[in-house]
Amino acid sequence: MGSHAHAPTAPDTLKARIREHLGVNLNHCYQCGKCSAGCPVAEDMDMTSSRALRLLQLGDPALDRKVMESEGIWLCLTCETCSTRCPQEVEVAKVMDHVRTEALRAGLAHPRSRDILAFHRAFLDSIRVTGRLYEIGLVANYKVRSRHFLKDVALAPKMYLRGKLPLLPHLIKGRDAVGRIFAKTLGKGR
Amino acid sequence: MAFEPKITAFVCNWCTYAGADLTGTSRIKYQPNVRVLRLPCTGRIDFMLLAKAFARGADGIIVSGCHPNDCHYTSGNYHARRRWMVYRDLMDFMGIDTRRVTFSWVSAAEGARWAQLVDEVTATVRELGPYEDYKELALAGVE
Amino acid sequence: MSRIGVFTCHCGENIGATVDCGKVAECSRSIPGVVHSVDYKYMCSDPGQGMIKEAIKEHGLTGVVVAACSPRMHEPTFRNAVAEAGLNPYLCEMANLREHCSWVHEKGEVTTEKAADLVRVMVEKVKHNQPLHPIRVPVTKRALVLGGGIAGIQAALDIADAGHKVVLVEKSPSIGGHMSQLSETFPTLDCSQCILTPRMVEAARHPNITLMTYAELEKLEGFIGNFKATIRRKARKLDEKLCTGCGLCIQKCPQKKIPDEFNEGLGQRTAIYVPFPQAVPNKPVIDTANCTFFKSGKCKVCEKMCPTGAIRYDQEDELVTLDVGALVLATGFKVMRTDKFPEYGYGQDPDILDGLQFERLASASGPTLGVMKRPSDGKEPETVVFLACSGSRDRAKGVPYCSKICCMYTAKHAMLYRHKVHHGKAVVFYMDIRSGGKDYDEFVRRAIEEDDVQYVRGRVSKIHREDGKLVVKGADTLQGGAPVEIRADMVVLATAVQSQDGSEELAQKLHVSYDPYHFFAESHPKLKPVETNTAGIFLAGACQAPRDIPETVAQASGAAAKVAALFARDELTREPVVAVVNRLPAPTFSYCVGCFLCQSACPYQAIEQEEIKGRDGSVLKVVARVNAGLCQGCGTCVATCRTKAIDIQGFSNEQIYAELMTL
Amino acid sequence: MRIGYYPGCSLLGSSREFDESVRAVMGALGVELVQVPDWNCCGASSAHVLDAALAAALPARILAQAAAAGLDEVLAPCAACYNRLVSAQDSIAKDPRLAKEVEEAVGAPAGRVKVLNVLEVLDRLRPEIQARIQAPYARKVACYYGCLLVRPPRVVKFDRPEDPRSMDLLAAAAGATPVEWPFKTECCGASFSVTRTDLVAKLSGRVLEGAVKAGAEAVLVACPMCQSNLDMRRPEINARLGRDLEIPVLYITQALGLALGLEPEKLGLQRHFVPALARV
Repeated sequence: MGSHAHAPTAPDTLKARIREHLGVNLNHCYQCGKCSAGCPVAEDMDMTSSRALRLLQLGDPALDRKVMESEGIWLCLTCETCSTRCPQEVEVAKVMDHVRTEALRAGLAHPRSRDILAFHRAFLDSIRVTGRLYEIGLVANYKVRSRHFLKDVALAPKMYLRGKLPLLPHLIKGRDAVGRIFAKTLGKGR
Repeated sequence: MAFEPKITAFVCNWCTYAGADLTGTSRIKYQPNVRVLRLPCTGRIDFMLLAKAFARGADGIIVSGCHPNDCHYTSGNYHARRRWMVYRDLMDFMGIDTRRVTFSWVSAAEGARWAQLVDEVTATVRELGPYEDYKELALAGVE
Repeated sequence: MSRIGVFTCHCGENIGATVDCGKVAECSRSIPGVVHSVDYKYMCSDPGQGMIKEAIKEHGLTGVVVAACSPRMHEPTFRNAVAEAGLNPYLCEMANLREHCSWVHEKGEVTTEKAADLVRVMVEKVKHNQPLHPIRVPVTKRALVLGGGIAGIQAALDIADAGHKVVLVEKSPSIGGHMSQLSETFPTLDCSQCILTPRMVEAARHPNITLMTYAELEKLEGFIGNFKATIRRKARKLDEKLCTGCGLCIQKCPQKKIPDEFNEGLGQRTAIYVPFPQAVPNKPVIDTANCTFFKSGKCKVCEKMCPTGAIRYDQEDELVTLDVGALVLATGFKVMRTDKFPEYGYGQDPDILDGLQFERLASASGPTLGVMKRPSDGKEPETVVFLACSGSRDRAKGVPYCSKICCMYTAKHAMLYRHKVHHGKAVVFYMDIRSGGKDYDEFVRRAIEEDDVQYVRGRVSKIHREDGKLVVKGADTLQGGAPVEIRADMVVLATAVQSQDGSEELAQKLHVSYDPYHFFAESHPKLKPVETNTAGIFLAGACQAPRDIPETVAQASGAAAKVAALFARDELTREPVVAVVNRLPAPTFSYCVGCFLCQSACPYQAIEQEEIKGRDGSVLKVVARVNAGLCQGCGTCVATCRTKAIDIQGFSNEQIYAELMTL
Repeated sequence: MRIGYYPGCSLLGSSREFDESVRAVMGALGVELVQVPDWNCCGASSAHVLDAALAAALPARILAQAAAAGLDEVLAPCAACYNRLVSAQDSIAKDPRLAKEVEEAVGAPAGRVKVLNVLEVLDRLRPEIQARIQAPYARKVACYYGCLLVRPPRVVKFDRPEDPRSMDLLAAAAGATPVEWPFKTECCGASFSVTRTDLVAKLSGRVLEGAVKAGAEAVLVACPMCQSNLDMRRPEINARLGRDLEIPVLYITQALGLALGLEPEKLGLQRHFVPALARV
């Protein structure tokens, strides 16, 4: 029953932006570690979700940077186990999503994230052009971006033999509508 | 000067008045437009007083007491609820704007809810504006 | 013409910070009827009260309005002061400038104006106040204690030692409560039974205490000093006077596979049973839901075996009504079951236990006689993991509060396990250790330093069975949230302490308020922890909030002291806020026309019919009359009465009307 | 029963057999599937990594198309598409600023369409299924839900987030015996199939091993990403485990199809990497 809280969080920190955009208050996290405990890839992460939340809730741009530069945030599978089991109902998965988008925009993405981003960008390129995912286009684009030219080479024929590799992309009528969606969202580069 | 509605509140001592006290001890801010009249129980409220409150220039009225089954006197709030159902139709019939009267329950533990109730009623009544046409209603009866 | 004094209080900064008290005092001076108006920093202080007393004498005041805090806080204080100055206390009213104005509005003109309004309302009311005198009511000097755990036993003993009669009602067949289920108690590790059983026997033997086990409160009527309680004594299906407690029937009963509530489902009991060996009274009870005779009409082994012929299959529940003056609620708590944990397997795995179940495993009178055997296959567990904060401090599970006792009993459990299994490994997953009592933290340090209990700071995300082991997936936040996976043989969840089942219904029966978690609400969190808002009903133990044994016993003695204070007086004075039916000289005698709508509206049956007789004895008129002893002053009758014949002192029609007319 | 149908990109390509088995089973149960006209990709796991507004706008267009075609319910068999559609609806409902941005990008409001996953629709048809069983799929099966079908619970609100039951009940209806096992909702590695195959091998390996330990003879799934990680990445899984797991991975619709007496080819069973009908 204390008096009204006065000191708002400093505006130029991830904590404040997460509060504003996602409506998630990082002060709710009391560092119980349950999200890291349940995370399937925690053992491979240099920065687990609970440690990331600790650094973020201190509202210090230097610590924000440390989180954004970590490799761990790029290993996240977005499987939502952390948000599901959080006793304080913090939407950890949403927070990690937001940290990644800001790390990208700030150009701080960890070098080891290159392949993962290459895959996502190749994926979105394919949709922007045809409206639907063209798997051959995705793999080709990914190989160019990631330089892993020999990846899964042996797999392609097996997929084709099982009729799982349509050769031609399917162009939807609303391609320009999808193009506009990309321009109005990703294109803005906020 | 912008219109500031005048709200009169008939509240029971054991629950809503105590709830309003808790709003105070919790320092939860709310609109100052309400004037609270303390009664032992909502069962004590003679609903004719509501008409008199409008006559005295109230723009909105709140009647609030214990939640059903929580009444300190067992059944006072049940009597109030029954009277309210009948009286609301009567007020409607008489042409009184029943949107200006709010019947609610606020317990001794619901400090935040009392503040929210006052703010909501104040906002609604502010939108409805000053209750001018009650005077014609009252005078119509006189001629 | 009334001569009213207005006394505006700054309450230090509490009112003064946002209300201009000087201005309020000044505005009040101009209200017709006000002859004296001052403001002061602390009106409830001795100098403040002194000012009021002098002003009454000096100005011959006929009414006092104190504009300060809530009447629910200091009305008695100021009314006593006014009485000491010779003015009837009920001519003093309070305007609530603090809780209803200064604390909840911003500083400024509007707030001060509102404060002045509130004073004007009370001044108009005081003009219509009548001098009143408290009502004297007899006190029944017998107490009713609900709940036979350590809280109820302690309260009953203290009240009985104070020389008053006590009825101790317990829902289960024996008193003892959760404490009787414990193995050893922190921080001294003395055996729970050894320190509890003597108290139980003392309670059973005490001349002033009547024990009613296997009984529940059915209904409560009346008010402080004059309660009428109806108790349902559930049929034990045997005559307690004849039964000697020899236990032959229990040995011979063929139904042996019923899950034993006392052992939290780990052991089994017969259909006719005594909860535990040291039960008080040591008289069995027939569980009619599982007894073959009651299910299929055959068997009757217990009747044949009973040497004193005490079995009564046809015995019915018995309703007993008691006149009591006070009640102590000591109904205790329950622990959250393991089935409330989806991520730990919905309570399906027998080797995942809650705290009470582990107590039974560790207890010498438990199903394994205190030997560490895991429920699934009876093997001795090599590795045991204890999870503190299981369900507590967990907003997602609807229990955001800390259950207070789990850090201590978890350290105790780990210590007991290590003492019983020397090569065993004990791991505790915790968030923060809360060990604030006397010798508490030293106790936890002993578990860590001497008994090698491994404490890992982090919560467990999932437990699943794999290759016969329980895989506990936790994390260690002190290693930056690195995952920690332990393959355990047994897991104990220190689950949340919650209110007893049915506590909401009981609270509604007693008109006692309760919090969102159905714990009973105390009258004031700091200053009245053992009282409830309903006068004459007191609180003891974990029914009010999670609490350990020392605090429970202290609170029980506190409640008992309150009861003893109440019974120290032969008569009770009660607020004169009661209804009165008006009386007039002949020929109308009263505005009451005898419709008696008020009688049906009165929840306390306080309205009687009175015949007004002429000189020749013939009945001229039958009117209503209020029995001041029973009336509680709710005023429902006043609003019901069509002819305004009945009114209530302190909140009369005139007073309410006057208040309303000032708005 | 007539219901909207959103197959999603993978059901036209790498997971064609899921689409074939859904159509076959729904056909056999008399359900008419009306494809959402000119549907676009839902953005799957790539959109929301790069931009929240894009991640909501792509599904919003699908919902708008469905609403325009008068469909009030849409079946999205792929768990990822289902999750994206429901999450987009939820975030648009909760964040007015995002809603406005998305509406501007899509050019139409997101339709008030109810999105259903394949288990929900099949659950409604359980009586018809039980009535038409011809060749019970008599095997011990481990029902694998993956993470996107039941999480996050406050948004998806389907079955239980821990130890769900709906697929188990359907498997039982098809004559199979579902086994109790602990990894029903543990993640398989999802979109890291191409970029971090080593992680997928570890996580999917753990899932398959759990199923085998629980005595399952087949794993049933309802998500194309899980199916391809558990089936197509089997060589990498076996390499990491150091032993060869032969356990087949079928879609629930394929198992149901077999139980309803439909031929394997119509259910696309021949498209699996690990022989689907092998007796383990």
